[in-house]
Amino acid sequence: MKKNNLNIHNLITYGIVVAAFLFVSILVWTGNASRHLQAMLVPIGLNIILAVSLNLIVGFLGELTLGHAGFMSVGAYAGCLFAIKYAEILPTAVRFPLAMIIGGLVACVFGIIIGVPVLRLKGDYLAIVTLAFGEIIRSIIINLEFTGGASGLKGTPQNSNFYIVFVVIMITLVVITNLVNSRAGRAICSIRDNRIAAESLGINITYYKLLAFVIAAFFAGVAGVIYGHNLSILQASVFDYNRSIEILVIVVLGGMGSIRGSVIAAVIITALPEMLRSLADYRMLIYAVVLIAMMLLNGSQKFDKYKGRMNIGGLFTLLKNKKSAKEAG
Amino acid sequence: MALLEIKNLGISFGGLHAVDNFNASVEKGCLYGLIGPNGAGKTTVFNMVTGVYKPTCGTIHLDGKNLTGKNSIQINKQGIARTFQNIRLFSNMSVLDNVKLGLQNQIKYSVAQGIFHSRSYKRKEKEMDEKAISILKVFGLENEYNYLASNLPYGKQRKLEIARALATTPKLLLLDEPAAGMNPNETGELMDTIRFVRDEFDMTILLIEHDMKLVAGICERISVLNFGTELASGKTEQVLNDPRVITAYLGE
Amino acid sequence: MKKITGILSLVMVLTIIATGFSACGGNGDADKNTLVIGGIGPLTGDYSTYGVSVKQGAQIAVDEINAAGGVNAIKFELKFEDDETDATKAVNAYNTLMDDGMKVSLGAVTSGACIAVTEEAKKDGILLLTPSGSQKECTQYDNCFRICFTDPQQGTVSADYIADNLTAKKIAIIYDKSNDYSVGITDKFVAEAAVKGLEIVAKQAFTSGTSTDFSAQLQQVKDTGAELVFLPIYAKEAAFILKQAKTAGIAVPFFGCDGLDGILEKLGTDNQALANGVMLLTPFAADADDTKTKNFVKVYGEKYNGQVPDQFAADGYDAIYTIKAAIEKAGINDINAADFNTKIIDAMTQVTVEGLTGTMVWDESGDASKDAKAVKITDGTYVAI
Amino acid sequence: MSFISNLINGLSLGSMYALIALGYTMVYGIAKMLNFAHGDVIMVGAFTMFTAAATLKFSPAISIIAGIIVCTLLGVIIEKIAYKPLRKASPLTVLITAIGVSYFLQSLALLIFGSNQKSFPMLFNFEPIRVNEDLILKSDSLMTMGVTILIMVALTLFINKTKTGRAMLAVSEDKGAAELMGVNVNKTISITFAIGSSLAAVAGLFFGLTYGFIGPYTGAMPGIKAFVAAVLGGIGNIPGAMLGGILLGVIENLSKAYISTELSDAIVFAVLIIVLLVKPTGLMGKKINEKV
Repeated sequence: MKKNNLNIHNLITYGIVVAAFLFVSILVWTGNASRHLQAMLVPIGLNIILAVSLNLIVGFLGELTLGHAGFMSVGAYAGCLFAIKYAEILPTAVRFPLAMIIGGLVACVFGIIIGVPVLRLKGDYLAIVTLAFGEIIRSIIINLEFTGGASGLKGTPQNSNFYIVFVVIMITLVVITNLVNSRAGRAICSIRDNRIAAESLGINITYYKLLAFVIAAFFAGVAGVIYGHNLSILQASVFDYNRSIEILVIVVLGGMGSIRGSVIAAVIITALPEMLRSLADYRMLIYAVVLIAMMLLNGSQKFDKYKGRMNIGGLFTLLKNKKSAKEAG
Repeated sequence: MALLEIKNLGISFGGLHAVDNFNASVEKGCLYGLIGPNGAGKTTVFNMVTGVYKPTCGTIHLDGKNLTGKNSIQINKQGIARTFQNIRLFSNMSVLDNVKLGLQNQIKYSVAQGIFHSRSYKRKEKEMDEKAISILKVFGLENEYNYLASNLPYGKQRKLEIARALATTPKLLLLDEPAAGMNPNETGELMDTIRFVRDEFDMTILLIEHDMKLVAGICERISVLNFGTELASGKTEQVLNDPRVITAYLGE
Repeated sequence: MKKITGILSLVMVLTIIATGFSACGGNGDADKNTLVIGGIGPLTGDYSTYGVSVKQGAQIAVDEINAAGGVNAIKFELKFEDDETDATKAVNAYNTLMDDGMKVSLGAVTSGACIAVTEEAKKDGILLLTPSGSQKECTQYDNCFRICFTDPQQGTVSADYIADNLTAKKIAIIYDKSNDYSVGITDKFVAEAAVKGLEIVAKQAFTSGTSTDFSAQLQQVKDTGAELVFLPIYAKEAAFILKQAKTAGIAVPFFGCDGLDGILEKLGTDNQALANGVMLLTPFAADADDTKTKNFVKVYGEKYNGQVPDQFAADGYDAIYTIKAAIEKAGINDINAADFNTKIIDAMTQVTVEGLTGTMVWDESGDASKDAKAVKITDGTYVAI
Repeated sequence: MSFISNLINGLSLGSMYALIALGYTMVYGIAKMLNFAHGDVIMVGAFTMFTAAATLKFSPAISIIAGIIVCTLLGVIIEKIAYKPLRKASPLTVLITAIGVSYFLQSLALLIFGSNQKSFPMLFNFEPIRVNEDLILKSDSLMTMGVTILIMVALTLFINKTKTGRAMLAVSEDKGAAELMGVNVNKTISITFAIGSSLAAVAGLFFGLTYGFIGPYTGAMPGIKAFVAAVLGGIGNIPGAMLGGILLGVIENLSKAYISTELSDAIVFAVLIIVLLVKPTGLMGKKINEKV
């Protein structure tokens, strides 16, 4: 009975993504999609992958990190350097997936290198240390020759497109939701809920923390590779702490531990500043106001009762409560 | 030989001797009580036995194996499980998941099998569900399996914590004030449950409790701690009638 | 959390629908004979001053041309989008502009964003004329051209000028490690300095955005006994450096490239004395005597609240006039003609434009060849040397 | 000689970080939230003083007071509107809101003042003190250092000796218990923000005086550096913020001078990481034992 609920919940999430994908695909095929929309699809997809993977650390493991952009950057550079090297030798169908895997694995390695020492830290201290690591990585990339330094890395084949991103999103969703609903996922959540109790049950805290960290880093790395293949230039400056914060904003807005929320919030946070382009000078101001308003609506108890009545989600909750009441009765 | 052997156990925090020279020997299958006034160091003993604190001196042996200085995770794997004075459930997870976390090291499959939801994942998960439900049934919680742990009433949360500890199939179960906050009815029920657990699972239980009715009702042997030192220990009736113990509790 | 996802899903659907169909509204201007020129650059964020300058400079040129009745009955319209110096957002901006009927692109103001945009412009085959994208790859395709110097040009020319005209032999460099423009010039400068027998005694880096304190770098300059400090950086940071150099008691001359233009404006009236003796190699000086520059500075100040245009503004202005020249040269009178793109791109290599930043002609590489003027700042004015 | 100069330069940079970190750490220590907008309040303070002195031609004293008043009010208003409704929400929600406030202040300044940097009026004019040809002491830096120490001492005394200060300590320990003991939690947190923001105004003043130029994004990087300084010293700890700030400045400057200007940021962050690995709650932070 419980399993079914869970499966249905996940299927709805997958369904939303597939439906959105089909909807947009139809728009594109019928020529109704604006160029702007088409250009936004890959960045939106990337943010979905990044947010869902970061949610594993922030939402499920319950640790705050500000270094996700750092993992994205090492993945991007590793994957793109590989792709440039083998651009002529391997066909795209082999090279691109291989580049993604390489980028993901390199990010994993960094996840381990960084995770082993820092995961002893907690809360804001962990946040600042991961931020520091992200900035160190960026600083080193700028100073290296083979990464192109400040001028950026050029010549990555532009293989990214909406369809590939969709496939990777689906893989990310399935892997992360399945992980969360498995033995390892339960252990990760138990660390969030009560570390001491988890230890008392013999759960290896360090191992599971690192596991969450490394899996999240993998997907960040893959997202980096896709990012690198979407533009003809890869510059380290985009991977600064503001990028990490942007992903964190998505996760928090979507709801910590809610994968579906991350997906939806990724669309909103990526699309919002783009939609506000017509406001010209007032764009970032309005963006800031909307961001604050959304956080207040989300987090403030004052608005709770309105939320319950005024939206679809609230309706669902209401129906479900009735149903479970009936079952209990 | 006793299941749990504690010898000369002591710990000091910055010069303060929280526990000093504590000895206990808990036989297999025994229901052993640890009592004493507030601040006597009872929970500190638990924390040392379960590896939360490292003792400054003394030894702890379980079944002949030296556990002194091991961490909580290793100690649980050696067969000691516990509950906490201030309930520590995984409050955002379901009742069932709480118990399944206790089964974490009993029923295993790899991370990859979990990610791909392989056949072995499905089989093992089913096995876990069944096992967890059977444990929940002991505590009468099987109907609430899908509730969030934090939504359970207080008494049931205490029971769930015991159920979760039991799921790790320990040799020794440590209960830190299991009856705290319960009404007399619930306490009575809990006493039955503890006895049942002992008999059904062939369990050795060490418990801290302030409720003398419970202690006198189920404990076969007890130790009394006062100001970090052992005041008395032995058979329950003897100890409870010991004038030193009465003084310690009631004052002079 | 469920409640929130409810709100969010609703907004998401609206988002997609809104953006998905926004294409329908944009092309309204296309039937009129109005040429939509699209500019992209940072209008917010740390680098926003450059984007804003280009936008304002280009707008003045567009206004002038339209006031004069357009060119071959074609009116110009400038649409400018923010990219926050981010390549992804630049591509988004480019596509927004395409939805809005852009026919000629000003690329992007910063190099990284511009390079990303060249890919898109290549696919569309439209003319891309970047005012200020100075990296080599900004003009990597046949349809891409630029107004400004390339970084290597500036590095070489600066080293040559110092070696040939000045007495200083021991040179210190303070450059922006995180900025491609600055790194590009520095690399070429160092190479050329070696050829010309200049000694680089200190090469000090900083990171723009995170740096306001240059005392360590200036201390090095002082310790090494440099006779001249080369500043291949933008005026924003240079203002900080000049101010701190004075406090640190550094009296050697400073030498910069076109990025240093606008330094007087950045220093503000209180601090203009700090710029005394600063030399820079720039195609544009706001204090030049020619009527064109004077007029531009006057109009710019009137329109934009007393601001003084910098080289970015001049580049933007020149870019628009270059487009005008190309249209005239190609004899285009209908912007919707099928061969508009090929005609205007072909014309680019044939035009000669006398702009604010000098007289420019373009070759196949897309780079403008023009002369740099060496100027020295004396008592708040630029003096040609 | 140049080592001494470098060290002095590091100290002056460090005292700037320390000054900003004091406000940061104070708000964190009491209200238990990372006020990411703190750096931007500094920027607002600097721009207020700029407007008062350069545009409206007020006297320096009035300009400075205006800056402090505006920042104090701004701090209280931000707290009322953006943070107070979230008192019971997760710390992350508050963090993101603070980031939103930061964006808001930046965009607002960009709209009002434009993207060009402004030359900060010299409200005081001090000549640098020349000890000899090589050694020059910057008087504005000496001022910064003096003021920072003064503020640190004043803050410590205020928190430990006054009634309001003790109320703050109570709130920082346990909001619920403080409320039961008759402490007005909302008022106490408001006062905390008022003090923190007025400190930001002071930091804005000295930033402007020392570096001379301000822009809409002036506050962002000092904000992050001050955050680092506060964490280095043990976040929430007032003398710790001072120590962290000074150390950060000295390390940054010495690594620029003797190791590499290219990698100085990386070195500073690496030092932070090493310190935290050895002392997980910062140099002067208390070790917190979780009660089991």
